Amino acid sequence: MQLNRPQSIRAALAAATCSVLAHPLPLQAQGNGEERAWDVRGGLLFYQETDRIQIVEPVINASKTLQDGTLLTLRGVADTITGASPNGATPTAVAQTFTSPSGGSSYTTPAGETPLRDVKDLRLSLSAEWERELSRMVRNTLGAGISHESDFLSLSLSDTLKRDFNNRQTTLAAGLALTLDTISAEGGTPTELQLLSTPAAVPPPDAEEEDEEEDEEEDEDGDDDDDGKSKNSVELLLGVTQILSRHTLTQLNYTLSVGSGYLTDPYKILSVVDGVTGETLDYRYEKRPDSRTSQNLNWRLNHQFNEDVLYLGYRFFWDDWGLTSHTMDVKYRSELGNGLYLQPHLRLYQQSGADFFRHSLVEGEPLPAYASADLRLGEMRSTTLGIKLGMPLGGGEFSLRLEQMRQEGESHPSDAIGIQQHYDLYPTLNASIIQLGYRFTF
Amino acid sequence: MRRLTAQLFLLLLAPLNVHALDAAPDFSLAGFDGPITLSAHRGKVVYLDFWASWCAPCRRSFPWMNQLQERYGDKGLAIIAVNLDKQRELTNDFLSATRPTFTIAFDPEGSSAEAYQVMGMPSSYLIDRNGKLHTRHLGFREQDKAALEQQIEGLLAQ
Amino acid sequence: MRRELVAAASGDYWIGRFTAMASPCELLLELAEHHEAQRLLTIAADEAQRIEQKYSRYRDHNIVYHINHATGLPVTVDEESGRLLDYAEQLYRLSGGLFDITAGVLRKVWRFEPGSPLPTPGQVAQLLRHVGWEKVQWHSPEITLPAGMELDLGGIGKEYAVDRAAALLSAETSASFVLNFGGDLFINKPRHNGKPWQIAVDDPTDTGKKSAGLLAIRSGALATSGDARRHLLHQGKRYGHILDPHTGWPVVNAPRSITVHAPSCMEAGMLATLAMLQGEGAGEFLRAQAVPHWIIDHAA
Amino acid sequence: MKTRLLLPVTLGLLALTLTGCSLGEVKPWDRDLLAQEKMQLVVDPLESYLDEHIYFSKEASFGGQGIGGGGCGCN
Repeated sequence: MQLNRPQSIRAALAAATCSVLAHPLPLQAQGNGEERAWDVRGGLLFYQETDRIQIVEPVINASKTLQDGTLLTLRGVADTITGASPNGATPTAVAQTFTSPSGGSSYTTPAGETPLRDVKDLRLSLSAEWERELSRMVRNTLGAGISHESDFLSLSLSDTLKRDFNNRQTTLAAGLALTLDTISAEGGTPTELQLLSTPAAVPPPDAEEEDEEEDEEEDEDGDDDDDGKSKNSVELLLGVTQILSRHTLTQLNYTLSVGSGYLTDPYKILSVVDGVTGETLDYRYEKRPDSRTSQNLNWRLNHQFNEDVLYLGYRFFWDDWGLTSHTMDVKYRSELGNGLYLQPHLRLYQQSGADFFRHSLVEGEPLPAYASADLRLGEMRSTTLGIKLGMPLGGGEFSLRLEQMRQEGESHPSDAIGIQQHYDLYPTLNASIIQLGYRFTF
Repeated sequence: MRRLTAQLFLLLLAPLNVHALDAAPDFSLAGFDGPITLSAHRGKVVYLDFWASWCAPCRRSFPWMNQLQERYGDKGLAIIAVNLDKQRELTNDFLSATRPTFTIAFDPEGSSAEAYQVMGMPSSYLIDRNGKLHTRHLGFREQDKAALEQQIEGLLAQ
Repeated sequence: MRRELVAAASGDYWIGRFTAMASPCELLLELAEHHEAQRLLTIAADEAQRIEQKYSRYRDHNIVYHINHATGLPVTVDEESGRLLDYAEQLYRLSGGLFDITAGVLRKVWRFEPGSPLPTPGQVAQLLRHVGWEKVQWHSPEITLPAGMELDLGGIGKEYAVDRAAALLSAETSASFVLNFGGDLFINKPRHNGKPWQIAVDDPTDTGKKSAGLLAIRSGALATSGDARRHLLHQGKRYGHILDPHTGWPVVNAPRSITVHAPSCMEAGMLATLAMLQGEGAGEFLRAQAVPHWIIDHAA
Repeated sequence: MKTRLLLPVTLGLLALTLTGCSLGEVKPWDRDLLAQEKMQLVVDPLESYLDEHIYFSKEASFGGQGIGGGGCGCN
């Protein structure tokens, strides 16, 4: 049997072969060791206080090294807060009713109970960071963020410079950050130290001139249509990170924060009580100084023993409101093999109260310059005990963190007046923290 | 005219290059197929790289060194990448991901890094055909590639 | 799959060995380090294994199995398989129907093992009804095989695997290599000293032991078609394993073995097979194609 | 208070840097453990962020580790 046109076969075969082999090569051979582009961490936090606040907070953090070596990090947060928070008033033998400054809403607390105000808000926050090398030893990190709540808007900018010394065994850091916040309290911003019993009306602008409130008023162009108050803060950071050995790293940071503007919590009040019986006669809105200078000394140490890592941290905080605090933080990451680890955590915190913290005001006594019954400004201590589990899962890393926090103050302080002595003025707060996390790269 | 400018350019550069050329310290390190020594590469231009699996810029430098090997491998360039990991497991993962086509040597003790006074990771050294240390380079950044290639070409042309 | 890598006696290249497509396979690699050789060996062996798994007639649930068991229903194939079917179709036309991937069913009656009986003409005629690419409906990406027909890509699979694996290796290394899948091989470039690789050609009269000669190949592919390993002796007559799909019988008076040198292994393999199908006209055919070739005749 | 404490702080930082210098050198190629993610000062930025957020809203102290990042209306 003869072939058709035998001479042309070779050329036709070559063409056919070329076309069958032109099929793209399978991907398996294309690996060239390139790093994956995005490093993504997703997290979900459940924070639950017994009978108080509950927070559900999803967070996503994604970072990518760009072509020029810049590390870009983006973060998005949405947190939903619901529940109730102490409003500052002390418990009394009768039910108490509270009304917002504009009279728009009111709520009642039964006798003998710590008055709580309902809280419900959704916070959305976005931030971005660019970290780049200015030279081999110098890195710069620029950050910007925006955070929004129904009654709050925060804008921030930061810049940190880090320089390596001693063959990169030492790193010095210096940074500056600026934050601008606007508070538009629900129901209008109350006049500080104003009595709640004052007829519910927005005070005329000239009435405020009499009070010593000059600075923050400048921020309001027309305070009739927008009752926003503002505060801003400047932060400074100086830090040193030092490699101590192949296993040990330490860091000492000093931060200074100068805040000014409306630092008062518009939702917090104080009970005005009878100086002898302690019975509540009225309430006043709180007032905090319009500036606050605070400082931190923060020390950290990471030490690795045979795969396991010990993390130690200590912070000393002090400010010109008379507050000082100590925070101790210990974590121990125990490697169980195959990428599995267990990490117990202990945090101990103790703070002294602010100079102007008091449980109540006394009827008839001259008004203090500043006063707040916000328990968070009072003397207290807090203990957090937790455990975290991390494990590889589906090409990424999954983590679960469970913590229990307990915050306690002086329930029966020596300055409790009359019937106040019968009530718990600093109810212990218990909170559970559950955090789920997943991290992957693609 | 072009030649003249080229010569002038070389003359201008000459003072920087001519003196202070130390002999590159020799070493004998374990390789995949027996010991790797610098002296065995005499007559070639050697690009000596110090790296470790945990160093991110090192990882970025490997595809580039593969390109160098392809481009200059048959023109007299030898690439020796000295691994300074203490343990081999991570190194193997790194190698199977980056697939180097050049020579890998292992120095878990770091004695060669000590001899070359390595200041950071990665560090690379260009050694001319006579075994003289020519340039040292610290780190690896995309923008360094062109200059390094130019130096390699210059040494290959000598 | 066992894969071993050893240094050549001369020490200047690596030899990697593995088995795929029922053939001993080897990769000779020059001027690469051990781990690099290991990596390249893995690439070649993985590709051989991939193609074997995808196209072997002897494995279940691959694309060939699905096509052969579709009982007359259309089967949609992937792009790679589509190209191979296009290729088979072109070869069918070019060869005037001599190269036919549907001829595999004839193997049901032709057993090329020592002592096997010859089929009866009736048996062959029965099976021939299920042979003929023209009965297949191929409209890429859909193929419909009449029930009872079967596809067998064995005739191009091994050569295709060599070319594919060689392409993968070429993309990964600049070193000179020889990739040999059971006698079908590819050489990417001369050795580093500029010399060709020496390839020994099997002598079919004493297969595996005696070499019919050394071929010096600088680059390109070699493929061999022959009955060295598969033939049938019946009443003193030697039946080669190449079947003529038109008659259903082995090609008469074909050479014992034909080796062709071509740019790719698929071309070399097809030219060798087509030459074999010419029977006595094999030499003439190859001379007309003007390709380097080596024929070992049946006059042994 | 500010100025009174700034001086010891600065001196402390300086002292730490200096002691760092006098400690045995950790060679660049000996930083394998320190390069591990679990040895970073912020191992999990998400966890740090959430913790800072929680404690900022529950305590009078804030900051210390870093700066910037924006606040919330919770305190």
